[in-house]
Amino acid sequence: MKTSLDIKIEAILFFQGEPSSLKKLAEYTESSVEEVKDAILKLKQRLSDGGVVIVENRDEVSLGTNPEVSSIIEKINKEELSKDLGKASLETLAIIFYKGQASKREIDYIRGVNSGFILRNLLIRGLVCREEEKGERGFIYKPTIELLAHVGIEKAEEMPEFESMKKELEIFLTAKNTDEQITDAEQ
Amino acid sequence: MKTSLDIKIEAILFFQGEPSSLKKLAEYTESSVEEVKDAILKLKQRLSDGGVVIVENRDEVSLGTNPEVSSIIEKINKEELSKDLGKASLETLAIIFYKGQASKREIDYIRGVNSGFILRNLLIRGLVCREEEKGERGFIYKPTIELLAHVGIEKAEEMPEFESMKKELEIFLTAKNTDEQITDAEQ
Amino acid sequence: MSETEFKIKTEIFEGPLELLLTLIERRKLLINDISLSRVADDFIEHVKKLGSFPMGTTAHFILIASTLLLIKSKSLLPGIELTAEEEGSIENLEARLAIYKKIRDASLHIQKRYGKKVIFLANPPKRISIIFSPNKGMTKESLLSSMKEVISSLPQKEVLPQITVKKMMSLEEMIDKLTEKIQNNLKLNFSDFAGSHEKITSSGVKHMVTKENKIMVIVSFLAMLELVKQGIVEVNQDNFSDDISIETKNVKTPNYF
Repeated sequence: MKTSLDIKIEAILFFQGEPSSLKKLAEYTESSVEEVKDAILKLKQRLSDGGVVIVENRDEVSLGTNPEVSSIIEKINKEELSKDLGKASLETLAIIFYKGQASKREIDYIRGVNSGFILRNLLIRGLVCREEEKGERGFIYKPTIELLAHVGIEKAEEMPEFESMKKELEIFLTAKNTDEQITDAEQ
Repeated sequence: MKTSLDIKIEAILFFQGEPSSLKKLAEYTESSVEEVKDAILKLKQRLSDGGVVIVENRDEVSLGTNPEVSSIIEKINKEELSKDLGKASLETLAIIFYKGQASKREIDYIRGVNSGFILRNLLIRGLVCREEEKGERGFIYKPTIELLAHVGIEKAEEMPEFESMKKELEIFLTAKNTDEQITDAEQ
Repeated sequence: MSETEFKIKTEIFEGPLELLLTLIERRKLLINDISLSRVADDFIEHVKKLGSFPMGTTAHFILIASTLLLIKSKSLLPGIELTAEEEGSIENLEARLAIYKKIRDASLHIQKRYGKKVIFLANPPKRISIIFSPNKGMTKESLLSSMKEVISSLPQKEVLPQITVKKMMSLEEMIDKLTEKIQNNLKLNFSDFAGSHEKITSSGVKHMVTKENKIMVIVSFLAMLELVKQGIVEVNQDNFSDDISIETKNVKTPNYF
């Protein structure tokens, strides 16, 4: 019997014990990214109501424990778990989470303050990651699988108001970017 | 919804990633060894034909990858171990070397990003080892004896430019405390 | 509604939008130019205590204050004409405030869930035997150069915003200076007071060359409005583009709205 793709992927994710990109999974299993996506859907169905769940973030997936069991795992866990976030961190996270990705300039503009210190803190906690912005000087910040895991959701869309907030932020920031004068005045 | 025992056990085994005794599982889940045994039987059935299966060894159980996929897993393992370490990994190692030992918290703070997955990879490759931090939740990382021998030193002080590097790190880590006060005020 | 009822005394606000939104919500107002003009005084009151803000954020407060002053002057000085840019910055502040409010509300969704039902990603390595696998060419020297790399990328303290702020006069100082000037000369023009050689419109922010100059004018204007409020001076503007003249006045109680 040929082993089906979802079984292979489940084993790989378990063995690696860290998030894996869809591309890497495709490579390891000698399949296409599309096939991997389908297999993950299938895997997700098979795992539902079990002790292990799949967390998806953009083009990354990871296995994790069922959020319903969280209090037991917390007792076994030997690493510190951050449970509290300040108001400033929460606002910054909300912008990055709902927008999907945001530059420091955009975050500062929405919050009306310099978010550099907060962003560094979130990076250290592993709740956001950053990438260099194409053609710009700054960085782009993105939510990590770790953030979804801390919030206890399997994908971003599970959050209330996800679609509508995303849209509103996009409209607002597009208007801002076209208005160069205002941006300059703020910097 | 009350989570059933087999789900709890599955999550615990997944998270631990190492064999656990039935007694320990009973303790964690506040059930009897008999109940645990029954739940494991149930779990075994549920997991059969998946990528992750139950592995039993006397009175210990663990999760493991399905033997059917062992060839892929072996391939990935080899690739993982022979892959060149990236810049981030080498920097993390350097911090551990020059500090002699470092907590994850210190490493994260110095690098300004979360080092969880990098440390995990260094552990797998036998380059660092860790022990629980006294009085705190978290781990302290040290170079392994093999790596010290490989590099040709016995202790941190033998590293080139040790004193000046150590000083720079200390200055930064001391300044940390004042910074944290500012964040608290801001949050 | 009493003016002093909503004074913010001891709370720390990290940013100007947060303060502004709090002021509006305390009065149970919607976000628009009317509500903004009504909370401008409380906001200014807060800017007066700039020293207690975390370093580096003061400039952000003053920039927002400048837009609030535009809105305020619209209601205070009837007939004032704003440029398209100034009107734009008012609309922009309203939009920013609205989106800030949404983000703040949405952040509660995260707060409610964060750290509660956590999904734990597998942390510990699940390897039965660990095979020592160093990098090729891993030496003392390569570790030293990595260490140097780490040290060179340690974050530097951001000093820029602090410099901007320190160069400015505080609002209190500015009020003292203004009071003194008014006592000495019965009448003076706003642009004399702000110490600029350029023609300033009633809004007090137009045609300024540097940001520092601009902030200076804003602080002056804030101080002036404060004096108007206290009934010490009266502000006159003969034509739209004319300078604002300031006169001492002790007769009438201030009439704001």
